[in-house]
Amino acid sequence: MTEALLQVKNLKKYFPIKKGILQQTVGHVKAVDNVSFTVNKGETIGIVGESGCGKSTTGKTILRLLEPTDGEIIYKNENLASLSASKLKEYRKEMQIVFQDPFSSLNPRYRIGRILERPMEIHNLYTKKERKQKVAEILQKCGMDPSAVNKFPHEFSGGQRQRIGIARALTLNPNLLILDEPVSALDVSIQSQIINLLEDLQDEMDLTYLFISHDLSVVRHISDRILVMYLGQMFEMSETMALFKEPLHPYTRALLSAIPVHNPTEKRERIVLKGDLPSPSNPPGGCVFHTRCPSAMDICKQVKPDWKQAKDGHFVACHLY
Amino acid sequence: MAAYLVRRILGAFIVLIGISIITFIIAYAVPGDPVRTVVGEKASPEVVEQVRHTMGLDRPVYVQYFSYLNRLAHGDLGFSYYNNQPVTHLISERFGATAVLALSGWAVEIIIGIPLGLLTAVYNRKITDYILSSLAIIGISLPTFWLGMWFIYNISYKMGILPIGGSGDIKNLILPSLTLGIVGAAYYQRLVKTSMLEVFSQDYIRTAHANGASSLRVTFRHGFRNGVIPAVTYAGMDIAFLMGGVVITETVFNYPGIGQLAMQSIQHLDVPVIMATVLLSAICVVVMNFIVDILYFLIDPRISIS
Amino acid sequence: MDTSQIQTTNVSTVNNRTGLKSRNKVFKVLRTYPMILVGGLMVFTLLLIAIFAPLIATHNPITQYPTGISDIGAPKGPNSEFIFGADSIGRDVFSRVIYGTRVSLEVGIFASLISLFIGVTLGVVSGYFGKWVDMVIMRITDTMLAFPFLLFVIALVAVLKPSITNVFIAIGVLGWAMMTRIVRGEVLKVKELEYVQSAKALGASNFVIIFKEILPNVVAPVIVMGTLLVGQNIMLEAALSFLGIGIQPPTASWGNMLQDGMNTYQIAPWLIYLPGFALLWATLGFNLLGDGLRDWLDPTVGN
Amino acid sequence: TGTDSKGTTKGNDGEAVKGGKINIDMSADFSHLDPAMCYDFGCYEVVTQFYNMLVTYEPDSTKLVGSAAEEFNISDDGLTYTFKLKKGVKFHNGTEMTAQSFIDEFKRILDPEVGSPGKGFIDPLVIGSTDFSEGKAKEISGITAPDPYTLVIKITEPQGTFLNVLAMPFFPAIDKQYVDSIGNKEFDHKPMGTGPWKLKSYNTGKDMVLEKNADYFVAGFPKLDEITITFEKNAQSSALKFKQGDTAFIGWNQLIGSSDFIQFQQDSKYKDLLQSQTLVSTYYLALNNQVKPFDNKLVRQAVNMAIDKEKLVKLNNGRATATNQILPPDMPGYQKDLPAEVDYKFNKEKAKELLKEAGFADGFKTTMLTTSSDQATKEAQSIQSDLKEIGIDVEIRPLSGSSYSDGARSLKYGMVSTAWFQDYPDPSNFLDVLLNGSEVPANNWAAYNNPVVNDMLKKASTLSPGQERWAAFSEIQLEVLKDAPWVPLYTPVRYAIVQPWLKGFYQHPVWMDPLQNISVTKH
Amino acid sequence: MEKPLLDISNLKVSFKSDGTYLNALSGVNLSIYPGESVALVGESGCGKSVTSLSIMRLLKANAKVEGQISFNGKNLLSLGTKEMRKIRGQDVSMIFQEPMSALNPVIRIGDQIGEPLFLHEKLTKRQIKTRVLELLRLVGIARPEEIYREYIHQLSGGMRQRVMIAMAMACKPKLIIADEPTTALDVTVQAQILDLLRNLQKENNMALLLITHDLGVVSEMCERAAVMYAGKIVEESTVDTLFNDPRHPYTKGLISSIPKLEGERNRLKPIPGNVPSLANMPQGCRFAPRCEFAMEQCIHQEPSYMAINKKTSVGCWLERGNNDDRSTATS
Ligand SMILES: Nc1ncnc2c1ncn2[C@@H]1O[C@H](COP(=O)(O)OP(=O)(O)OP(=O)(O)O)[C@@H](O)[C@H]1O
Ligand SMILES: Nc1ncnc2c1ncn2[C@@H]1O[C@H](COP(=O)(O)OP(=O)(O)OP(=O)(O)O)[C@@H](O)[C@H]1O
Ligand SMILES: [Mg+2]
Ligand SMILES: [Mg+2]
Repeated sequence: MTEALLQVKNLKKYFPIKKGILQQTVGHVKAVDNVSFTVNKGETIGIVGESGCGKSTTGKTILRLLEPTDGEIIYKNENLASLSASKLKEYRKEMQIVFQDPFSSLNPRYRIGRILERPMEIHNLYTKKERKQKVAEILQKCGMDPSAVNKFPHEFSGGQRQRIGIARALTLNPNLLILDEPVSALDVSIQSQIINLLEDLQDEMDLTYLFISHDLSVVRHISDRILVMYLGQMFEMSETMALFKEPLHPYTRALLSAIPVHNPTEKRERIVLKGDLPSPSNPPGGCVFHTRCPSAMDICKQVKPDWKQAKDGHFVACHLY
Repeated sequence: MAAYLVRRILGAFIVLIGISIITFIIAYAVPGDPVRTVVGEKASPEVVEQVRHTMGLDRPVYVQYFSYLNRLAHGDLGFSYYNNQPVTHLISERFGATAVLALSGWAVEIIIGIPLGLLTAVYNRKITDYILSSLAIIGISLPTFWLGMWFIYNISYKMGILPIGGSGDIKNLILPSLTLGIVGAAYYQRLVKTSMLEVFSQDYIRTAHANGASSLRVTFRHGFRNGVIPAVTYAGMDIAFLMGGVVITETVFNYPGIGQLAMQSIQHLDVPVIMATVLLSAICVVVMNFIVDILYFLIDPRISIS
Repeated sequence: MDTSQIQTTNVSTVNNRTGLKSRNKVFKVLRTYPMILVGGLMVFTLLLIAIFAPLIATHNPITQYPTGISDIGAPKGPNSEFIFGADSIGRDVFSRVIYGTRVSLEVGIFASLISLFIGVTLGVVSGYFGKWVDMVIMRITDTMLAFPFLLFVIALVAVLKPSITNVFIAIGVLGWAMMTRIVRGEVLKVKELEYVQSAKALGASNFVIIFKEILPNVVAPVIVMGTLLVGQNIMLEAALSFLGIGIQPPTASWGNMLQDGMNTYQIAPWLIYLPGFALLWATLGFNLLGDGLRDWLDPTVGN
Repeated sequence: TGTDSKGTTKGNDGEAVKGGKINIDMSADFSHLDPAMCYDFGCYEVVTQFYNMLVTYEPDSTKLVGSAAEEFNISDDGLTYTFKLKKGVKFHNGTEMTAQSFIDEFKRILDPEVGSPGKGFIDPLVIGSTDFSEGKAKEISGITAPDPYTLVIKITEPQGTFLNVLAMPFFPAIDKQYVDSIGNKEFDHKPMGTGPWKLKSYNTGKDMVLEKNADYFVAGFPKLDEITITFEKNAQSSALKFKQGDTAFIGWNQLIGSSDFIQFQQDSKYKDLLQSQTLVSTYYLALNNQVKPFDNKLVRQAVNMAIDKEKLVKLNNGRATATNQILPPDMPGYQKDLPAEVDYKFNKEKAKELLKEAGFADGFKTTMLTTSSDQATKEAQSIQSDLKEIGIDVEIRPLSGSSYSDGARSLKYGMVSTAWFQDYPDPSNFLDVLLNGSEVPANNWAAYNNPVVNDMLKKASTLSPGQERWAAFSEIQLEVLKDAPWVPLYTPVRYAIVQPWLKGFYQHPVWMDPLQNISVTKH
Repeated sequence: MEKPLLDISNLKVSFKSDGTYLNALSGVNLSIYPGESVALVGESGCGKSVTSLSIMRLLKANAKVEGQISFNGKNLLSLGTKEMRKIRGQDVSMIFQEPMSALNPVIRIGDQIGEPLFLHEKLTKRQIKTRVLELLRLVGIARPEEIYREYIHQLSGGMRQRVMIAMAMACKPKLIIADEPTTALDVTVQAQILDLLRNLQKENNMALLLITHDLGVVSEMCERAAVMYAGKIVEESTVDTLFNDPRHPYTKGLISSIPKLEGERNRLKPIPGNVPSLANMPQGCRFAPRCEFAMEQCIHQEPSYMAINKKTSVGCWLERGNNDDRSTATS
């Protein structure tokens, strides 16, 4: 039976918008608005959506890199959202994050060895010797030569840096890895190397992934379940194959159809959305998608749709269902 | 924009309060007895105490500070300990002179600095750049007072073209403003060069070329405005520099302005005047910064929205 | 798993800020940024002069030689005894300039260190912690920047009484504002970088993040700024001495030598040649070095 | 008796032109223009141009003659002074000067609100002065005006120098109505008196223009129409301006800069234009007689012998003569030949011996306060290096303005390098003012307090001017010199340089320079 | 057959750095016919932008360019500056990747779009304005009058790219070079922009050189595609053939390393290793160190680039044996 590793309940993260003479808060960017989902042990959840829809914010808030505005993050029966900093440190070992930009994710001042030992230093784990050994092990696991420890980040290519970034996240033997667009900045030929690496590591180390990406084909490839977000809100969540076979939400459909397919023989019908993404500081009322939705109804302008299960394990927030 | 303005004014106001506190503290800490300065060397102790009381110098510090603020608010800067003149009178007489000097120094900076910056940027790493940049860096490294003395001796005395120090005429202004401006010009040169080079590497410059614009047009129509924006920001801070620079320039050229007054009042421990000159100079800086911000608004459309 | 060969080829956008190990790289930097070489050599000679001043100086810098002035008190020009002439009370100009190097460097460097220390501390705190801490520190910084610096230093030195220590304390204590701004800006930039976020995610404390992740990355602008500051401070000391409130006699400083010379330059121009040249040399050296370092270390300067 | 007469100038033969304007420089702005407030050389110069005292000095001499007073009379007991004022003397605004004009100024001097430094010169000496100043009386009982042109001043005890006091610029005629109309503070920079010059314009710190008082009560004076005084702090610039012919002279309290003086002297074109005047003044080093180690007479004598005064003269470009005593050569009581035991000649060996004898064989550390001018620091450094040779380490502490005088009065410093210029030509102005124990710390910066000397001073002060008085002060000086409380350094010689086309310029030994005598020749 | 509008032959570009020259392009051949849309695909750093900038002669001063680029019969590389300026913006125009930085932040949008008109067509101010408004409408901007007066930072990403396109279209050029025009955009917006670009190109019969690293975009937009690797074109073909019958191992690798949007989720088949840096170019075939079919010959000798049939040209030793018609491509 699947065992829930992490439960996110009604998570909200609002960024204040300050204006006026005294910089009073005049509103909020609802970067993450009422997001709930469960991550089971060993699975990969994909989060997709367009730029600015709150994917990264969700990831960072779960790790409390950003303080959540509201909601619960339940991990091992403990609500991380209300944990003190010192207690949080314990849990931080078990959840790690890998960022998108391989160039800013490693401190250019330190050699790779230092960078990889640092997490263990912070948590006072192992002796010096053991650390070095551990670093070598992990590097090997991530497909890098252990001699890399003596080099500086700039001496590596983007793909290699991303491997090092992943290695760093793994030094503390985490359970959960949040991958914030780990392959978006990479070339396709390297991207596939990293994806394979991630799949291997998952098998080997029994990892759970929260995989954030805007690239649907990558998400489809790696995820067990997918969450589609739009303007900070959950639009649809389902088992991957089901979602691609039969997307329910008009937005998901548009998203899928907008992807240029690299096989010219299978040209598909395309739904081109009108207009641009509304400003997250001033989202439309009702369903936030109604301004661009090809099948918008009157009710969509007024009422925000509920999050409901349309099919078995297939959730959607849309008045059509 | 209105909200921004108000906030900006509020910020400036806080800075002014800070300035008044700091000047007050400094003035308070000045060694020597201001009362003695007023009554002279040989006055009897009773007279000294009497005058101390009249001047309010026997009250607690904070009371003195608040009464100072209160008087400030009424435009009353008190009387000079040294020669009994109302400080407002002393300052207003010299302020105009200093303003003229600072502005013309500033003009020198701009007139020399910006074209030099443009030239060195356009001819980056060419011989023209090397020569002009070397001159500029020597300019920055020149001691102001040295330059001033050199001007006086060679141009005023030996060549006899311009008057030796003093004020009142355009002729009196030329050498001091050159002295003041030459050092600063080099700063502008560097600033404009750096930012022009950065602008030249921007994509929109490539776009302009791609549209078929000539180099001249690219430099001036597409690059210049973006390139001078940092120079505009600097202009605000520059005022602080100029207000400091006038101390030396005015001393060398015997130019009766705020700087000279400040030096003199520091020598005489003329506390009200010290406070007023420092305060006034700082106010100038704050006001100029404010104006520059507005200017910035006008030049750079990106700011007006956020 | 995939058998990707891992070859460590250099990425073309090499970040050449770090890892200068081989001599070749040093040469390369010096060749690309000749200002570093020229400025560095100029500064280096000054350091040598300062260290070996007693060996270089031909005379005691504070002894007043009766042979140094004429009967009516005119200083003697360059001659076999005083190669660069004597000053208005008969001291050897050359030896004073040599010893003055010590004073100028001392003031320039110590004052800069004080400014650096205050500026970096406040800048890091302000940039890292943000919110009201930032607000307060930035307001104070604005206030400091609004003061005409020279005037402020003069007032402070007058209050503290002129002495070599007080001069660099005044210059140093007042000169931090620019540094604070620069460091804060830099910290704001670095703070958002992903490696800092990673460190946070790893549970690193603020202390560790500031000292291990952020500080090493603001070192470059601090070094550049610090170098330029040394030049500026040397000039500032000279200006203070010129106004009569800097280094006090008989200690020789280029500034007070120049001041002495200014009063007599028409009959004894040698009094301003050597100290003036030394001052120019020093500020030029530090400016060149600083500019060169900036070109090299600061990627925002286009090249 | 006429107050003003022709100047003693040399070499200016051209024919004088009527009227004309000249420019002169002044090294600093005037501290005060209110006669009640003015007590330094700078403002003395200008206050005396706007105002007239009752009496003044004859040109080129120290003899007092009437100025606003036609004639004066001192009663035989020396207690009553009667002045007959000139009639028809008008203020610049047309009001007539009367005896009340003087009484009003005396009242201002005594008024604590005004805070005049001149108060000590007449309070409590003048009868009723203390009562008035304390507000117990509405009038000064000792000063009366029997008629508008007669002024009578009564003092409590005979005072040989009282007439000299009255010649000080504290006590001219003022127009009370005018002062009241603008207030004391305004009056300090809007002078209005009976003097030869009127203030035409005044830009603080920049320049001042004096305009001829056409109604001046001495016919034919002043000779020029207008004088522009520019405040030029830079001595070299002043010299350059003189060379360019822009300014009429450098003098009148404006010192010729050291290098400029050397240049003028070496240049035959300018050498002949120099005029000199030995001042009645002494530059000295006050040793702190009450604090270790200077409380030891041997140490003080050692310091006296260690300093090379000729070198100081050299540093003054020869514009000084070394001195060995307190009174300047032109002061009555000066002794040309001092007895050997109080004439401390420059002798380093002897000085070292004395120090050893005093128990300071290894020397000691001390501080020296000096003013912050370039010349002062130069001399201080010379003294510093002299003392270094006998093992005394001196730290120079230059201070400016009132921090200097406050420092001196604080008696915190081992030595104070200073100078005294006469207020009036009487030896008491040196010995009594500077060395009386009652003047510690006000003017007696050496903290010298010798009961024997104090006693002698008290007796001598009642003597009226004349040989007896001078002898008494000579004796006091010898007594003082035995204790060696000071190191007398030198007597300054003031040089002025005057354009050849200028007539009537001279330097006065006391203080007033003759702007009204100056005229220009065709050139 | 028609004469090509643009004919690049044996284009070599090298950059001076530290006294040595690094070859960014080593012999690129490419032709574009009037009205045709051609894609140039390849991974980051393979020289796509350098190729496009060489056509416009906009490379930095440290570049050394050799070879021939003939446009309408004129060799662009030997034109004078003035003549070249006439071609830029009028005959050939460009669309850049980052509209935010490619447009001037302090010049009003209308004026920027009008710039090529001002430079190349003798029009009055009013005429320019009318034309600009027309262009704005053409690229689908709703409030042209307002947008005309606004600044670039006031627009969203998609709108900015529309402005860029309007500017490129202003003088109705014969060729538009679009250097990754949609990389910075979201998928839904990208779809809009690609639609727009395709329609405009077809309607105005302009040739389009589309530079991209996204094979998906290629297949939707272009008729022909050239694949670049490390400064060389390794394969060129019609789009259909390229996807259905890739010849070069690199092209094959690229296609197979991309996750599919349909069908089974099989394990990806990555190309091993990294793209070589300019300074360390392999001697023989540049792809050899990463190529699973690499032979001894590949390591030592560079394969020549040649047409193997009417549609396809390839530079690979594997194809030497089985090319259909044995004519070598222009070398
Ligand atoms: N620190 C912050 N302060 C204010 N607003 C923020 C902050 N961080 C993010 N936002 C806003 O929150 C929203 C969601 O941002 P987020 O970075 O989570 O988006 P994303 O889905 O990760 O986008 P991308 O694909 O571009 O990475 C955006 O509108 C963004 O502007
Ligand atoms: N001015 C230059 N100086 C030195 N090298 C350069 C210069 N411009 C480009 N290069 C190098 O030339 C090579 C090709 O660059 P180019 O910009 O054409 O790549 P690209 O294919 O457009 O890649 P991307 O997809 O990242 O835009 C790169 O290795 C790059 O570093
Ligand atoms: Mg994100
Ligand atoms: Mg590119």
